[in-house]
Amino acid sequence: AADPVRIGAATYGLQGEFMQLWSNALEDHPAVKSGDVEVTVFDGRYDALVQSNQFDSMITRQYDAILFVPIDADACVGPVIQATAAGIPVVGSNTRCNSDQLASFVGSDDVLAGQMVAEEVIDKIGGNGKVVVIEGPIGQSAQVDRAEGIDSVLAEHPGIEVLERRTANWSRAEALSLMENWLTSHQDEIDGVIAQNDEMAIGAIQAIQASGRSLDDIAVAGVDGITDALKAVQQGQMATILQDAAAQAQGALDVALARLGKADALPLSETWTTYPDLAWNDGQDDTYNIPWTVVTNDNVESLLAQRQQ
Amino acid sequence: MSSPLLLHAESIAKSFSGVPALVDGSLALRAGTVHALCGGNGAGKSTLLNVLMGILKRDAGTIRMEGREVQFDDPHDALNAGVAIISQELEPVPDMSVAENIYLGREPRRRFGLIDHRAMREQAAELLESLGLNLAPDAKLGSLSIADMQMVEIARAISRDARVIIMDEPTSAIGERETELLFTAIERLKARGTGIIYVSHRMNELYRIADDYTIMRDGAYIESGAMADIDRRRLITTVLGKELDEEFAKFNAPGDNTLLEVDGYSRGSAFRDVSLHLKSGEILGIFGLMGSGRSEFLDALFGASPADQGEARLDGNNYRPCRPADAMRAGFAYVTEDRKGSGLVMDASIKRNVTLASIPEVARSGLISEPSENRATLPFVDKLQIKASSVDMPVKQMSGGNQQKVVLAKWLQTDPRILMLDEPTRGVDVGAKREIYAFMSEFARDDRAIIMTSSEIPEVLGMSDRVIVFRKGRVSGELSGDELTQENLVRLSS
Amino acid sequence: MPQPTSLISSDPAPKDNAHRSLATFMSDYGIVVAFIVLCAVLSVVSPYFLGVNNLLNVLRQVSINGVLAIGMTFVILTRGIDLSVGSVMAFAAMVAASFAGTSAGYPLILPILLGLGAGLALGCVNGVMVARFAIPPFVMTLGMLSMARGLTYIYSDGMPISSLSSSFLWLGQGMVAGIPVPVLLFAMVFALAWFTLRYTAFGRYVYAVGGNPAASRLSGIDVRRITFAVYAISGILCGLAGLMIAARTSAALPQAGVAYELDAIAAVVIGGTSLAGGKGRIVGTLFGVLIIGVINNGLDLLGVSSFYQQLVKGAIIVVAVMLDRSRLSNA
Amino acid sequence: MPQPTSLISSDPAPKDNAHRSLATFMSDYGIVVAFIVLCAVLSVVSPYFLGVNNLLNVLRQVSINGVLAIGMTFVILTRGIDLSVGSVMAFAAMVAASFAGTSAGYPLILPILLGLGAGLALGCVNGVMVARFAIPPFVMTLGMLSMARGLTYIYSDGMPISSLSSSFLWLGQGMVAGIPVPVLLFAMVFALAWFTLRYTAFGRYVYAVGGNPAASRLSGIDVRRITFAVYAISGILCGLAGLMIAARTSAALPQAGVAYELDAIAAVVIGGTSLAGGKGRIVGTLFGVLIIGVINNGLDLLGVSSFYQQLVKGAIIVVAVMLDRSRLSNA
Ligand SMILES: Nc1ncnc2c1ncn2[C@@H]1O[C@H](COP(=O)(O)OP(=O)(O)OP(=O)(O)O)[C@@H](O)[C@H]1O
Ligand SMILES: Nc1ncnc2c1ncn2[C@@H]1O[C@H](COP(=O)(O)OP(=O)(O)OP(=O)(O)O)[C@@H](O)[C@H]1O
Ligand SMILES: [Mg+2]
Ligand SMILES: [Mg+2]
Repeated sequence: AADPVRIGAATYGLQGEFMQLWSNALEDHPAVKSGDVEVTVFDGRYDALVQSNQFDSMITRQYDAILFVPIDADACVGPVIQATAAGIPVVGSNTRCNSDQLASFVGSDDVLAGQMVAEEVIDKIGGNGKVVVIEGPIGQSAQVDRAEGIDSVLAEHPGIEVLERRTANWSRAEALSLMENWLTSHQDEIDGVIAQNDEMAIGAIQAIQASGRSLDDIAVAGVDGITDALKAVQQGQMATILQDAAAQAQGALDVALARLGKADALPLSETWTTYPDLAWNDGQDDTYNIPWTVVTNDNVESLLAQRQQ
Repeated sequence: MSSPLLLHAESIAKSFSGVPALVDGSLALRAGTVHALCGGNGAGKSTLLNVLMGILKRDAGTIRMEGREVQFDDPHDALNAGVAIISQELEPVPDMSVAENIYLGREPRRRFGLIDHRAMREQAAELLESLGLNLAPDAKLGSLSIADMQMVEIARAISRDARVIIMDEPTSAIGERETELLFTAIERLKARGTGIIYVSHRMNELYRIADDYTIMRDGAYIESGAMADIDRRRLITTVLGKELDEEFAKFNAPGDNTLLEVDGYSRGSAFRDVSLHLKSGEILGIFGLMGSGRSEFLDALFGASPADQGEARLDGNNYRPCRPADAMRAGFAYVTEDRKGSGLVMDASIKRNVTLASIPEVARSGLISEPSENRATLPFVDKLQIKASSVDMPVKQMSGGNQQKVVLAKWLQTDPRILMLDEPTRGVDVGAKREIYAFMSEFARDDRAIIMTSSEIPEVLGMSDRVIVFRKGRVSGELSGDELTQENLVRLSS
Repeated sequence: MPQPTSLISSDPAPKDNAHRSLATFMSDYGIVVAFIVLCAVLSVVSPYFLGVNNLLNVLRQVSINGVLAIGMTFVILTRGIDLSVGSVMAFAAMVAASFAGTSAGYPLILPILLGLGAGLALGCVNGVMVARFAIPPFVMTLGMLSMARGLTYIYSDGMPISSLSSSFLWLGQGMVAGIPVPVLLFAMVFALAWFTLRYTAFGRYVYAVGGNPAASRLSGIDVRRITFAVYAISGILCGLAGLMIAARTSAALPQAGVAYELDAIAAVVIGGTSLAGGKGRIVGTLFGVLIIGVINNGLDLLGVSSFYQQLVKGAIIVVAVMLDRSRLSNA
Repeated sequence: MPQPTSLISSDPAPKDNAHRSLATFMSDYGIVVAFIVLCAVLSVVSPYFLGVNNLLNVLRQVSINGVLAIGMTFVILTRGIDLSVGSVMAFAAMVAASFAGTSAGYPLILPILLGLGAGLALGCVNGVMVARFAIPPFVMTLGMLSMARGLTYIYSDGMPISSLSSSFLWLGQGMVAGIPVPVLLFAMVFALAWFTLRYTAFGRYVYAVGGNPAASRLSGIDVRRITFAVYAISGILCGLAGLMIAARTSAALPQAGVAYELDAIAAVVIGGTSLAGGKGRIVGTLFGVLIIGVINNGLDLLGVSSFYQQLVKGAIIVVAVMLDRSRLSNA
């Protein structure tokens, strides 16, 4: 057979479950399984400089295409320009990048996720009440965008009072302590917890449970749809907004292959069947917005079943 | 005495967290003289001198130089005013060369203020040469023996062209020959009008070079005068505050059976083909010039850095120590010459240091109780007259001589059979020395014995039953009985 | 008989004993004073601070860092450092969790032993390399920080392990007589460490080796063995911390414990133990741990914004240590 | 505490001179040897490694850590440590970037001076607190790590600053005579530091203060001033690194530089400088920086899976140092 197509996948960091699901999905892409495509996943260690360095290496190694999940929407511009200049198409995924040279973008809009998570909580508490917001690391694009979405919703709901707003750095352990302390200082005031990701939402849930309060009284929602969050939804403890890692990763790979013109019979992944509204258009669109899915009791079982595979 | 005193300190007081170390330190130094500052261990000599140098801040008192009151807040000020010190504790910068250590803080400069390494090396070589020292300017201080380090410190202080040089026990770590070199230099300094404050527990030295003396006891000034006006006996009595009988109390007698035999011990270039034996009840002296390999030999015998050739037999059995623990199990104890580097844990208390080498004995089923530790420590405090406010005092707060006693106590606590002493009385005052000598005699009995090295010839002659002389790492002779004379020692060692 | 010039039996400073003992207390326990000041301030500005529940929260929150900091104290006392605690903890948590699933049905002792064992094993690797091969501790444990994290990812395939059995979760979330289990574990470890350092021969050796390795070796102490042992201790305590964190967060996360080494070292150093070795106390570490915990808790209670939180936290740490050390004037 | 080594180092008696000078070379430049071995291995396993472009990449990639590590070398030589480099760098980057926007239109010199000034200012705060108030360096700079990050958030309102002018970007992305500007900056800083440590009185005093503070004070050296100065130097170099990173990533990010202190310290320690102070060389730091850079680059080139990458990276660091130090027998 011909040499496999070599794809570099530059992730912002593999520490969280979400990016792990994303890269596992890449490995499960039909073209990778068949051996036609070889992917190498890079761990960006949450550092724009590290990602930039990894681009240098990928350019040196002359990868055929790069899938890029940048840590920052602005700092990603330089590497994209360099790779494009070296003739390597860069397909963005998951996190947006403010570069017009990106070959395409297959991901989900974090601002929208922010809106959705805020709305979940606000709806549940009936449009009035007191909430706390747990944020990601200050300044990271995902934090900035989700915060923007949350803020836009909060602005429309004057009946909602934000008691506290703090970072727990995407960490379950940090959010757990933070919530324990807030439950002390606000006693029974807190009606809802808006968390920018699921890990932190779960930390909050654990603190609420440990304090002996009922999750019926406090609405919690997070973003991403990690496995533990799905289980929590199943038990009626929280709501989450599923960001489809598999669709983002595999869809991005499909688009990259399309741009390379190295495979026929595209698209190969299930992305495009899962989301029939998402038009494939031969992979030539600038942006493919994978829809967010609110995880509810109705769809959680099937999502969990998928996850078990 | 019409011209104003070069340096005049009056009623200096200093206490450490409430404990007075110095209550009334006074000293009057004339230009062109050597002034002996005398006192027992812990009398406050170093404290006074450190105050004079601006290392410690005094609580009270005045210091005048040439009639003008001065205030040194930092050694920097003292150096600028022309006061330099050879401090009691060696303070080498271990990873710098001899030349760099000597010229630290006043390096020869080239254009643009850059350091002139070549000039520095040359000047250092010249300086060492003029002092009669055989040291390579490029050698790293950390690789030198402590005697050599001491010589570097001496060279550094002397080369400063200071008007006052404070010498706090400059000779405690060096041999007779080096002491002579120092004295020659001191004579030259005197001739230039430099005033020197000199501390030493070796009385002979004081009578050789000092012009005046000041005696301190328990942190207070006792008396001062001209060296010529005080005899040895009264000096000692005044220093100690009590009468002292003969200096060397020696009443041990070597037995017949051989405890230890060493055959052809060699290690690298440090020592070669050393053979000797040690009899029960014997005090065996090892004498040699600085760097003749004595300490290295003892290190090897203790397993600290094992010999690479030769063998040793203890009670006729093979004795091959690979590390100190082996030697200790065989009944050895070893008081090294470098108490700060290899003897004491400076931050730890007296009792922790005393029990350091015998924790298994002090402990009961792995546990150590304060009382058992105190029980182990207190007898030595009395016996060796260790001066400290409590056995919980960190040893770094003790005077030098008292620290030395703690090292000795640590090893005695292990109840050894063969006690190896490398410069055992370094910095120890005459009173305590006598106690140590008496103790040595008492120790060397039955099937026990002592190997001692010392650079103090009177000590070697006074205490040894037999002396092995080292020269350049080899045994150059053995002396006993009537042959034990200063002339023979000097002849065989040089 | 020469008259004893020893001052030991007689009272050293009759003049101002009161002054002296205060000075001694301050120099020994300055950090306790700093802690009390901090608590006093917090209880004034936040009415919730002094509540029993809140104090238990603080204790529970500090217990993991506390366990790590105690191991770190042993290491630092010997002049070493252990940067790998966070990663080793994560690895141990993962190993333990993989045998603590609800479905697996192993007895509780198995994940506990395997978790402790995993920590111990990696600690022993640190110990051997530092003690036997003289790799500088900073380098070795930095390497281990990276290696243990890699092992965690490899072992877990990068995915968290959750659905842990409730008996296992008890280790992090249970209560005994109104006291959270992690707090009890921390207290036990603290008591054991305090006792070891104070009353056992091993404890003496740890101080001695850090204070002067050359003198220790010459005194017959097996410096290498002691050095090895402190890393092994740190390792097994990382294992315990791993059990605690997995049980507390109901999952073993591959990214757990990132940067925990800084908090652990900070607690030790704030507690007055010198990075130069040989000097310091486990009680100091306890208060170092508590100070960090109380600062975090207080800032949360007061609702300080994320932006100002870091600024304030850094400043308080510096001021607390300044309070502690300001008396040590002369050099 | 300086230790005359007579009893600890069992110096293996220079048998023949040739052997000895090799031993000396190895002990002085063992890290160079380790570096060469590493490069040789990499150039065999990856055909891309030795390409000019790749080598320039490596140099560009290490230049920021390099600049930080040089400042760190000064600090560590005096027995100190600077944990705040990453945060101070981020703060300086933010300050500089806020005056380097395309729209602002200030001359290039303004952001440069302000960036360097911001770094210097925080470095001076570290210096004053350590030198004047005797706060342990670890605690002070840990506090600053937190405080500087807080300042960065406050100053930037938690948002990245991008759209920087192209003249500013040149600092991170430009080339002069085929050599990337960051590499030139790093080279200049390195040369200056090397020269300073070797030929200036200040440089010697840095060593002396770390080697034996008491002796330095006795020699009339103003120990406090030297101590202050090294933190100020580290600060201004953080400022420079801040300019470089903002220009290289085309944005100042509030999260930039997290955990950079570990890499900087690692480079210094791998390079043979002792955390106990007084011993080490800037050339060693250069090779420490290069070793870390080459490992990262090599693993990326080889496409080692990220799970194994951490494991391998940790192991290589340990092995490199083992190669370097294997001759030095134990302590
Ligand atoms: N830093 C310190 N803290 C507490 N006490 C101290 C400190 N330094 C010295 N001392 C005490 O001050 C007293 C005087 O000590 P000093 O070193 O001046 O004696 P010395 O006369 O030089 O004795 P030696 O002949 O043994 O050197 C001693 O009792 C000692 O314990
Ligand atoms: N660590 C070391 N490295 C290299 N050479 C050393 C070391 N220690 C000692 N030497 C050298 O070994 C030789 C023997 O030194 P040693 O200390 O045994 O002599 P000594 O007779 O005890 O004299 P001193 O009075 O100096 O103690 C000297 O030349 C010394 O410089
Ligand atoms: Mg003295
Ligand atoms: Mg000797």
